[in-house]
Amino acid sequence: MATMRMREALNAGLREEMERDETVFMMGEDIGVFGGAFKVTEGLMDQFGEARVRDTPISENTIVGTGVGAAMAGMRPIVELMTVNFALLALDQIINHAAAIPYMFNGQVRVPLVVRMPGGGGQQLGPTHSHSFEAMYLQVPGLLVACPSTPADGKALLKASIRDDNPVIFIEHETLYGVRGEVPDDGDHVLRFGEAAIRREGSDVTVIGILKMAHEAERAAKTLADDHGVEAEVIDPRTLRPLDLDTILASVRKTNRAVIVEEGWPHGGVGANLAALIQEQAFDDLDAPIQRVTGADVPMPYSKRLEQSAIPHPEHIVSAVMETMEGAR
Amino acid sequence: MATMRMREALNAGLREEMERDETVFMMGEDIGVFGGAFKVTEGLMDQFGEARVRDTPISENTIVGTGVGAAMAGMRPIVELMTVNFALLALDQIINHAAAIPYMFNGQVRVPLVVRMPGGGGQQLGPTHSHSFEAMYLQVPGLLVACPSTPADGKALLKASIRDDNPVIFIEHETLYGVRGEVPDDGDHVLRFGEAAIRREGSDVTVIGILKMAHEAERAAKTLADDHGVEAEVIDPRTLRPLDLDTILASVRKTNRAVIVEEGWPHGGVGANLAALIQEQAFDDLDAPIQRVTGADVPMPYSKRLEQSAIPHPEHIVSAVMETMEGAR
Amino acid sequence: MADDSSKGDGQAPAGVVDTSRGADLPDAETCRELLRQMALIRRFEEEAGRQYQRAKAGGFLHLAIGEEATIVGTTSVMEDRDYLIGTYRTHGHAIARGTDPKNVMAELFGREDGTARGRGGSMHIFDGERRFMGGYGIVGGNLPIAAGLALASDLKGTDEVTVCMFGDGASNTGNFGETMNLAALWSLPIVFLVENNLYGMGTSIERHSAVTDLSHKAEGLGVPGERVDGMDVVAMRECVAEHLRTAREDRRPTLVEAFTYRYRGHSAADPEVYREKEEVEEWRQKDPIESFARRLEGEGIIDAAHLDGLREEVEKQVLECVEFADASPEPPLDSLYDNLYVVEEEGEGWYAVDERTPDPFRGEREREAAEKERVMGLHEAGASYGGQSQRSDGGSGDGPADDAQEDEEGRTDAERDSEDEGDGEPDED
Amino acid sequence: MADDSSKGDGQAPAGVVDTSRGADLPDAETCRELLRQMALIRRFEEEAGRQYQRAKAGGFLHLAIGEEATIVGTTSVMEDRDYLIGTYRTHGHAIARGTDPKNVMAELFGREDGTARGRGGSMHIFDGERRFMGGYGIVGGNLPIAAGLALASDLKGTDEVTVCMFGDGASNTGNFGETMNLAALWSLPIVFLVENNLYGMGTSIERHSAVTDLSHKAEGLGVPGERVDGMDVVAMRECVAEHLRTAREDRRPTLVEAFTYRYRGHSAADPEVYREKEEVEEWRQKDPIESFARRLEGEGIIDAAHLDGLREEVEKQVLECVEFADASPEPPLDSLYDNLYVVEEEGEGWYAVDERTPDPFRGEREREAAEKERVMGLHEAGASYGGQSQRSDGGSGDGPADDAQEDEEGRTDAERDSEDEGDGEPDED
Ligand SMILES: Cc1ncc(C[n+]2csc(CCOP(=O)(O)OP(=O)(O)O)c2C)c(N)n1
Ligand SMILES: Cc1ncc(C[n+]2csc(CCOP(=O)(O)OP(=O)(O)O)c2C)c(N)n1
Ligand SMILES: [Mg+2]
Ligand SMILES: [Mg+2]
Repeated sequence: MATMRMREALNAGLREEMERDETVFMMGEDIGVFGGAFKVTEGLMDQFGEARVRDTPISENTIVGTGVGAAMAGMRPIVELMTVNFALLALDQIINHAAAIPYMFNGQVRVPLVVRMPGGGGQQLGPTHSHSFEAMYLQVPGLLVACPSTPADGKALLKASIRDDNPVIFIEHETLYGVRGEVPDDGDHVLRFGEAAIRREGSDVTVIGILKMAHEAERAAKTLADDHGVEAEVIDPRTLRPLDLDTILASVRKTNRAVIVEEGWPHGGVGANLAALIQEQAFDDLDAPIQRVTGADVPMPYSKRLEQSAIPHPEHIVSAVMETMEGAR
Repeated sequence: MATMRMREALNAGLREEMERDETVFMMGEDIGVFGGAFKVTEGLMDQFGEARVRDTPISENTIVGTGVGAAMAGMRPIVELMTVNFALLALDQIINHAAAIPYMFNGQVRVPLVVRMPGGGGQQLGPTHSHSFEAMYLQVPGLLVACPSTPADGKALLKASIRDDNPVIFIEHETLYGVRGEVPDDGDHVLRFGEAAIRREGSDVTVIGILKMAHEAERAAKTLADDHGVEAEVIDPRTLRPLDLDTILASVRKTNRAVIVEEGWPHGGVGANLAALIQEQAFDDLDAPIQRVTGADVPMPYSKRLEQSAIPHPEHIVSAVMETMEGAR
Repeated sequence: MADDSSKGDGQAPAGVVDTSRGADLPDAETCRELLRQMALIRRFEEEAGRQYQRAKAGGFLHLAIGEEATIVGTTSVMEDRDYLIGTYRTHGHAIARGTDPKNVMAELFGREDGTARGRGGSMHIFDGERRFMGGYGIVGGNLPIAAGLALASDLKGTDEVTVCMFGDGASNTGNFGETMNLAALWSLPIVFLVENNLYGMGTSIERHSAVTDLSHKAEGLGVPGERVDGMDVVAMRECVAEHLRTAREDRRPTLVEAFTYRYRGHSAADPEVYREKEEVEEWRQKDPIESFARRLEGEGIIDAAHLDGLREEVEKQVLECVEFADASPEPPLDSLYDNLYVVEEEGEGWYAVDERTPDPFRGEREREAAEKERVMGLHEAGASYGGQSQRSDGGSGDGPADDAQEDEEGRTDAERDSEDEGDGEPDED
Repeated sequence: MADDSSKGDGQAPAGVVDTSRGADLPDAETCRELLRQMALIRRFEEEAGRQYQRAKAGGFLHLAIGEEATIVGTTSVMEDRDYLIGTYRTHGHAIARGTDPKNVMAELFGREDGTARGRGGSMHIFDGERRFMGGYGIVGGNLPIAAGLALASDLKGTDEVTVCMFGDGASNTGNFGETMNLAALWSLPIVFLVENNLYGMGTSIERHSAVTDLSHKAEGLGVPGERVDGMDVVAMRECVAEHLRTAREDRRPTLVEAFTYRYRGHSAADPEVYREKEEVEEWRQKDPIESFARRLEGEGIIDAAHLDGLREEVEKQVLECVEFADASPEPPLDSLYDNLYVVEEEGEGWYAVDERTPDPFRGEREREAAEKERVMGLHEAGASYGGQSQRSDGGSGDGPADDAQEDEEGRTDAERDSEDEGDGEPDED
């Protein structure tokens, strides 16, 4: 085990897979000479050269489409889009093409493409640079969707994504790049898609959070235990497609309560999907309505105080949990 | 009241608003000389000329963006995108621009833009032409989202959309253009956003459906009453943003059961959002898990039988309702 | 339509030089093969149109009748290892690439033996083995994919070339500019080939493109071009061969503009209000098959008997395609989820809300037999709305619209059948 | 970085003719005003950079230092009724258009008196009254919007012109091709102005654009262009004036390529590994302000005393901006939802899940006072993670990352402060 930051873990994952498999290559805006907008790809052009680490023009749809084509021809492209916000320019290639092609051509061809991109707020980047769009991708059959919250998961899921034969949407969080954590040394440590992590065991309520909100959920759980005597079980689904509903349901069947935390908008989000699924499958086990804690229903404002007031914090989670617990004790 | 088809009602709505307000104009691919891919705009170029009914190149993002700009400069553009599938090319202008601009510039400017587009399957158009994307738009703060199922609602909501100062996503359904219905003659009959319609009263279960599924829900309700003695209350939300949750909750508080029907994909869809909201607000009133009936979790196949097997039909709704009723009688 | 100025003029812009290249004929055998391929594609597409009228084929049907020289001229000079990628108007492209027309017809019929087992339909033909890389319904969507195919060839160090065909209308998409720049910047081995048939759906080129000489459209983006007579199979061959060489040897992308024409409407039921009958007639005079046949006759390469034989041969072959497609079974309902994902251990941990999912991953590892049966029943109930596609009554089979509801009606098939009355294309993409 | 060939060469392509147009000076008063504006913008941006280092401004800060002649040359020949639209690098554009720099600074500080009341920030400046139409964070996103502004002017029968400014990197976006074609096809009154500063972020123009003479990039798309020396305010004026005339009178769009340079990094903490220090130095020799001042001195239009006075004047004005911005209040927390929608009767029938919504539409018409209080409490709890933005300790205030957690760290502010060490730009758009 080594301790590293998320950006280092991702960098290591990319490096190892490129060393391991010649068909792996990368494309993206400023990933080479500049080292990546968030420095995730730093040093890779030096090591692998300009043919395999390709700086691209600002042409999101075409970069992804070029990845789709190269994947169809047997390569394993990794495309970095600078943020999820710009990926809206590439949804045609992601949804109408990458996701549909294997099915619509009846499996004659595969699309082993990884599209990496960071999202999220908290850096005062304002209404064109701060949103969370996981909830759009999880809807789409044909895609896999990963959203790691720790360096270990980041590396292991990224390696799994690169080795997978399906198109993968790999979502990172801008404020997690500096997060440090233990990462297994084993170069073949990969994580399977569809396996949630139980971050903390607890018996009173299940709190589910992704990306940065997985961390906020853990913080809230600490406060809940310390200040309120409430033991929260914290689950990080890690992948949204496929989704490890079994682990979530098992927890809810034990705790009989659930709170879902995400940074995205409240309508139709990741939490809505989970809430709908949980109540369908574990209705009789629920003692209280499933609560959701989400980002505010606005384009992200620039002002630091406004922005922070629009993003969920442990206080919000604690409040939602306590509401859920009402009448429980 | 006159009887007309959906496409005629929409055509009348467009015509009346263009007559009423000189700042209203239209842009879209083949909407003029060709009369519209689905003939909704037929005759309008003849009446209003080429300046106000503008055929465009195949440039989805730019057409929408041109609408955004014209709206900011005081016009009321209506953009037709040929189908919701191609609108994936325009999501940047819709989400990063149209929806964000009024907020991000603090209300200094408005974006009274309507983006009309049809979606849905059932015509064997295969995996690039048959999907339903309502669930993406309802997520986005700053947008209004309409999805009418009857000619009367189509006309009244379209007129409301054109008069509204917010950007509106107006979703039509390809197989509903031929549907006939009564339409009020009053040229000023507009429908407010956020008012659901109760299509059928009932006491046993609330069935919520949009677009074509509003009709399928009514059919299923008839079967349920005739064959199973189950009285379903059928609700068509008509707009997804804003959403008339009050009407839905009132119904669920009466029936204690809910089934939601949509044509879109199962994960994170319209139904997931509704199910999450209903269980949050009416948990104690629910006697059974909220069921969803959705399109299959695949890109839409071309084969007629496969396609029909991937789309919800009254049988599916009846089955879901009966499952919901289990133990009720 | 607004006024006559809104109709296309169907002409090459003034000042266009001779695009026929005064090309010499290839050897006799090649000539006969070119003619055969064009005749086969023509007859295949005519028959596809008929079968569509009979509602054997569904959805949209985009025919390339009139554009055969553009297609065959191109594929006849490509190597087997080269990639071809096209649009939603590619029955001929697949056939010219060597795909058995039987499988193409079966795809139009939505059957098990279709090129994509009925999943793709007319717009999404594919034959990986013959490197025909599809068949794409999104206008302009194939351009970036072509860049990716070419990039792969380059990274692998091969000398494969990708030929990317698209329409005049597609030259206005964002993908066009983005892909041209990328291909030039990265020196990708691609021949872009714009099938300029003067219309994007119902919009004439003067009404959709500021610059109508498309061979120059990408010059500022780094991709030089050449216009060629797309009705002349020999000129096409020569021109494309040269550009293939440029791509293969000089590693430079170029843009070929084939000036051509589609005789039929954009898709099967287009009333064609946007152009004059005379214009279509004029272009028919330049018919790529007839003019080539005349030339071959003049040169003594074929005679009338050969032509009769050819006509019979393709007639027979095409009718066999119909028979084959008709006999091919419908894809089974439980294949609905096939090839959605490449999965190692099937579906482990996967969850589908959709209760028709044939496999038991409803959040539980197991689902009992009774439940499975119920689910397959629902499956069948849904599919029954698709009717028997063997029917030839033109009934709509259009799901609920099929019901005898007074306030609804199914238009697709009904209107498809009324095409003769010029009654308008109902539903276009 | 890979090797030296990956760095930009920072040169105009060989064979470029004189782009200075040998333009004559305008009248003395105009000259002095041009100089004043450029000096003000320069000093404003330098100060913005300082305030960013002090963490008074947050997010990204893109400075246009070096590009002042391009900006002021352009705006100085525009009419009040004309529209200007730009990118995320537009502090100067707004100021040149007449926006009070105080309000721009307040926006950078995220305050109530900012041009967008702190919602937009540096990347999204807007001043509707002065027809400065924004400030857009999405590269290329402003191009279609410009077409729409121009179309509106056209439909209303006015002679307003829209000037659309964007970067060399933006010329590779799909919007570029689409919008050029549309503008030419519809004869829209637009001047497209590409601020070619030779880099899109860290990628030099030779590495991102196949054709580096951008004035020709849109020719095949119907928009002819001209290259001009963007460091020469007089040449800019003359060139843009001519193209404004073309748009206003001949109703034709054109593309002006202003050849210019940004001295600073792409945004505030860019370590600039992609170019040589010498290159920056070379360009500084052509400084648009100094060279213009020297010319005016030479012509006797200004003297050293004038320059001293000007320096003092802008110094004072800019410091007042900082004072003003500092004194401006934070936007109140309950303004979070303001201007999200234009609503007649507020929110009737509206529903927000978000429990911080200040209004009582939680599916119920009413919410009791106690509940409201709880909600505002949560609101405040969240906002408190934003800290007091008056702080000047460079503390991150970066939400959870602020916590003394060993496995996490907030980088934004911390790294911002370490720019001097050339320690890498942490987080770039
Ligand atoms: C992105 C997108 N927009 C619109 C359509 C609808 N559409 C299908 S074909 C077509 C016209 C294309 O014309 P062209 O590129 O000239 O090809 P042709 O049909 O003439 O072969 C249009 C607008 C589509 N399929 N995809
Ligand atoms: C669509 C999109 N892709 C990527 C980015 C990230 N980004 C911001 S600025 C920039 C470089 C733009 O360069 P250029 O157009 O030359 O403008 P300059 O910054 O030089 O003024 C990039 C890639 C973005 N904001 N939007
Ligand atoms: Mg065409
Ligand atoms: Mg630049």
